[in-house]
Amino acid sequence: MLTAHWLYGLSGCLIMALGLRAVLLNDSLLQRIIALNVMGTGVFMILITIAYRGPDATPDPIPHALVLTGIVVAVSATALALTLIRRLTEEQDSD
Amino acid sequence: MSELLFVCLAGLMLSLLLGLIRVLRGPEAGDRMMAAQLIGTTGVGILLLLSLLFNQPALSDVALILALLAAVAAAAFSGKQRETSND
Amino acid sequence: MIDVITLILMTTGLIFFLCGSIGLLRLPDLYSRLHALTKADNLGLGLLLTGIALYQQDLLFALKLVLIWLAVLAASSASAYLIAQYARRQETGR
Amino acid sequence: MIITNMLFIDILLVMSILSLAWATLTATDVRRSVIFFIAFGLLVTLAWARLQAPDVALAEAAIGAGLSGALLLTAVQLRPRGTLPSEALDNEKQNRSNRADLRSSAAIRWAVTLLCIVLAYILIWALLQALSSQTNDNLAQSVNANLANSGVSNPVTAVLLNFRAYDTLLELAVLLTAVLGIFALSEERAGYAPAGAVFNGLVSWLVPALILMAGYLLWVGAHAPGGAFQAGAILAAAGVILRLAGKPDIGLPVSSTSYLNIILVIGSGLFLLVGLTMLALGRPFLGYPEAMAGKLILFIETAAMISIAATLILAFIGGRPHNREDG
Repeated sequence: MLTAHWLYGLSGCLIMALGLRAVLLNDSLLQRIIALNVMGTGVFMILITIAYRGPDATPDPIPHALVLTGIVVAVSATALALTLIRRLTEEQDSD
Repeated sequence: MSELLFVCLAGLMLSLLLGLIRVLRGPEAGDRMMAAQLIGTTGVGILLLLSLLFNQPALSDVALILALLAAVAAAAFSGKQRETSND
Repeated sequence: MIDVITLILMTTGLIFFLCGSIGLLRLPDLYSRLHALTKADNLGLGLLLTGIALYQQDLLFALKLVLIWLAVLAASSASAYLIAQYARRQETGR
Repeated sequence: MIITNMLFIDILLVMSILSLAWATLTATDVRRSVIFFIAFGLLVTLAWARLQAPDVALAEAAIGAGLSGALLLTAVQLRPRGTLPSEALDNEKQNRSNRADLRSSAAIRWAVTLLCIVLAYILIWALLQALSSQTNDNLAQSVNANLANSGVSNPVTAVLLNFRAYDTLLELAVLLTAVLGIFALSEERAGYAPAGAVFNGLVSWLVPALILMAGYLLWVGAHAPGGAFQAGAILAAAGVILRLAGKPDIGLPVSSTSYLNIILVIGSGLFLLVGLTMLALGRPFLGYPEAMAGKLILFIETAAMISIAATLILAFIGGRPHNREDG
């Protein structure tokens, strides 16, 4: 194990756990969506750390491919969630 | 010579950290946005140094993208939305 | 000789960067901070990139660096303007 | 030498990332939280670059700096006519009245916190297991062994478009589903007021530059970091910029529903068509012949890039675009 594994891997785990806590406990829907994105980044960090093989070795491409598509899917899911919130607000306003 | 690159890298990280303090402290939203801009510019420098150190030319593409998109966040931040949604 | 020039360019660039960041922290209000930031950092990046170009000595790479610098210049002046405009709008309440 | 020097930089980077994550999650104001998240995205891009993941760094730079920041900022945008923050405050009020009693109960908060601590421990344990056993290298080795037959020399593109093309096809379907969901929910959000001279001047050369950059990334993706996802994200950023500048034209055929639909499905559609053609030729689904693989991948990626870009622009707009005959 390399030092980079420790540093980035542990912070990935920490970010993921903190993110989940904020997703569950935050009052504002918008902030929960942001927290969900932070949490996702924590997961991505864990995956990229697992793929890392040191400064001179080629990293494992499979986690990279996973994270790459994950980023794009996360942003479209975020957009969908934001649209849901907007619709919810409109419905509540018209009540 | 690669020591020089490391010194520059460390210096840029320091500069980034100072910008980070302003992002966290504010006080105005504009201050935070501006400091995020600084993080972007410093990030461009850091990416180019990393590209030389790791011999990864692709990182200069990442730097180019950051440079091209640097104004998008500021534009979204300061842009005024139209009054009505269905005109 | 080129090594010395590279060294000078990179360290000067670094100093400009740090000056910009210190200005961002120390100056009293948003407009002066904006002023410090956009000038020092763009010049710092320009010097740093020139240093990197001399270090690498590859023409295509150097062209890419020029492109990056121009993009950063344009983006940061535009965003400084936009942020200042936003701050002004907040102040005047419009 | 490299290791000890890098350690200092790693520590600074990780500390900044963690403090920004903390600030994002605990900010009392939604708008502040969004700005923290944008800065967080920039730092994470540097982390991907440092961990030798240039493909991911490209995507994160394109999406983090271009799209998700603009998306979230627009969602918390102040309405022009006054001080009412559109969605944010309303929702906060609603939420507080509906669920605050449950959420603010100390017992619940402690239980959730405890749950997250346990989760963090399990994650760390799993991570240590994964890192200490080298068995997971088998997959990476088989990617390297078969790379020469894949038609491309960038291993990430080979995984995405050849070895695990299935997954990528389904991911395109997920994107399509997301945009259909958005269409089902809402019409497009209010546009932006026309930009002033400064921003317009920037837009007039930035948009062509971004289109060039997207083409470059698509092409280079075969042998170096890049590919359809990054190129699509860059194209989408060009659309977002046009939208932010208040242009009526955002690079999509908004006046024609059928053209728009074709653009949205062309990526997954062509992908599926290629897969089925392979089946008809007696090969496995999406099992390209070696000689054709490179060309087929470029073909699929071009279509995928167009669909990804259209999806992301429409996701930013937040609904089916209005029919603009005047624009």
